Amino acid sequence: MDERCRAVAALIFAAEHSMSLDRLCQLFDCSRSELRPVIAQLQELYPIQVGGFYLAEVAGGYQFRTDPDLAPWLSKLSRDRPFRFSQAALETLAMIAYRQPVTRGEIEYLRGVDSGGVLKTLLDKGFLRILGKKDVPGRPLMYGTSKHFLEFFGLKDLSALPTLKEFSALEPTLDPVVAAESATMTDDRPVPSHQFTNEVEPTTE
Amino acid sequence: MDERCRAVAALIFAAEHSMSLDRLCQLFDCSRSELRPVIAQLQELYPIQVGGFYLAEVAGGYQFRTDPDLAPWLSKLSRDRPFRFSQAALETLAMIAYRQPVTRGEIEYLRGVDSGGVLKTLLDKGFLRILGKKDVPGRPLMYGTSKHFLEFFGLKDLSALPTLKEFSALEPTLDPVVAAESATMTDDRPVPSHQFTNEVEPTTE
Amino acid sequence: MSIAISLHNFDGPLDLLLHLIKTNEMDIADIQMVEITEQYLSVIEHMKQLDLDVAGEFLLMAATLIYIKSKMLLPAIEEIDGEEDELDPRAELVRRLLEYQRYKDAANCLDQLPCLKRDVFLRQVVASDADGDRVDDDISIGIYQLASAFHHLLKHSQVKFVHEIVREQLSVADFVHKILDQLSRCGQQSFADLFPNGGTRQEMVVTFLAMLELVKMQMIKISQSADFQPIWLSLAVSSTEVDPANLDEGALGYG
Repeated sequence: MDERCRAVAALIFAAEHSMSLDRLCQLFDCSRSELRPVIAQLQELYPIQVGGFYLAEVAGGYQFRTDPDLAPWLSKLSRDRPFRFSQAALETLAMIAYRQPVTRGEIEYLRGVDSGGVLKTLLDKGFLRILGKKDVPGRPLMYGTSKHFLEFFGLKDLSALPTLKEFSALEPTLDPVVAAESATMTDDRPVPSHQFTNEVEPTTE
Repeated sequence: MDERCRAVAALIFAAEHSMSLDRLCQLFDCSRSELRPVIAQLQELYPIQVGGFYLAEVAGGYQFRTDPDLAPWLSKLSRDRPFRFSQAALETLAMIAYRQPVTRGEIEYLRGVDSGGVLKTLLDKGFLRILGKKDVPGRPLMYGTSKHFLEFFGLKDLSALPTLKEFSALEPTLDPVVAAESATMTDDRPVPSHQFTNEVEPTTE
Repeated sequence: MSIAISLHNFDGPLDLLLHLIKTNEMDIADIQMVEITEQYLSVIEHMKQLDLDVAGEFLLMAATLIYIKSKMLLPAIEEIDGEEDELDPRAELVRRLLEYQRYKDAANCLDQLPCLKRDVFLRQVVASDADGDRVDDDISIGIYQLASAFHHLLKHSQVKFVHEIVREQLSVADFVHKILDQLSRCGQQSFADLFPNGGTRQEMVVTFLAMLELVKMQMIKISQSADFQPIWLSLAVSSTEVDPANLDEGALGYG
């Protein structure tokens, strides 16, 4: 491999978080199209389930991670117990992941229970982001998932979320109130919910 | 490679410090002589100056390290790394965002520590702008947030910042700090405050 | 049906309802309202007997179930105003249950994804740059973190915020002189007149202190003709005996 290729591998290896293609382009002062083959070459060199860890595409970037099937071995390593979601937290997170941007009121209608505490926990753990305020009376805060959410679940982007067949089929039939609210959603929301890959930390010019 | 071999690689990769042979023996419940060939196999798989990083033997153990000759690229990474907020920077920025226009003295009064360095960093990074001089003895500079601040946080304008009341609504118990704080906010948005000291807690009369 | 159900095992009324529908092997689109309502209420009742807090949401759902049940028991009346699409009273509930079921499934899906630090591990970051303040861990900064920081700042601020008082230096001595002046001029004065309207609380306190000082020094007399009658102040010494020099702050002990 040429030096640039090795350097890309080393940078992804050394970086704290998943490394976006844009950031790599910036560091190497070259175009995306120049780097894409380099990434492809590295993915071939570091495939899953060969060398213990692999080059994964995660949260809008690239990252080395251990093979998931080795989890039993690795759990011996970490002293602290892995973070576990409560059922309530997981449900709430799922609703937000699939329906974002979504307000607390909408979540509570869907869950049938007060969700302030769960929301706060998820926000504190960095799984959620506030996407702005909804343009309806009361201007409630809108929530969405964060980059950390993608990294945590090893998702490339939101489109990589497992598709739920019936889920999408039945989605339009949410309660009329919420549906009406969604209809009045302004187009210029602060952050388009689907562009999560752009949420990577801003770079300094 | 067999699973144990991959697991050894993964453990060395994920470990906090270099991994000694003894520790590996302990984790895999086997003898050193059994593991030596595994290590040799991995050293072959991860040689120096091929894939960007390699399996190095260091201080009584094994560790993956980036190739030394790639150091210039890696220092570029740490040099050009995106601006990361320290807790001090975040606090100061938060305070300015919610309290603008605000002077350095007022910031330091609330934070209880010298804030000159943090202010300078935030100014350099373009998050702040100087709004003028306050009409009090000494004519201190007044700070506020910049347009870049809004862009960075994806805010349409300052009114899109969640009020502390909205923030604390996530917590089941409304704490007195916020109760007092909200009481001073007549409008449903962060209010630029000129009478800083009187606003934090209600007077006791 | 056994009622060995704890409400705490359920994430909410919808969760409990789904559980009951499943245990009864009912078709979610055709819920037997009488049966389900009965069972739901008995669970709630059971919890109440155990003196456990039954959250408001569970009671609200109970009310909804009873309402739907009663609506279904009523004969379908032809709407006079021609409103033909008489909806199944259960429709809204069924829709909510299905929706909820979907997110429960989605939650399971999420849980089965390889999670960081449970299934998948990253290279431990070697702390190479020890410069500057401790950086925030692995959370990209957003509006929430900003609001949170400000909240934290207010909550844990070391500075004690007290109402800033501009101390008015009201001197007891001044008020002693004022009272003596007034009494020298008009001989006697009612207690109430010492406190003119519009005086601040501080002024009132200082006036009262001044009066007590004068009594202590036996320079004034206080008299009252009967209970609840006006209290009168008068000079106990001739006005020429008053020596202002003895009456400064220091002498009065307020210095």
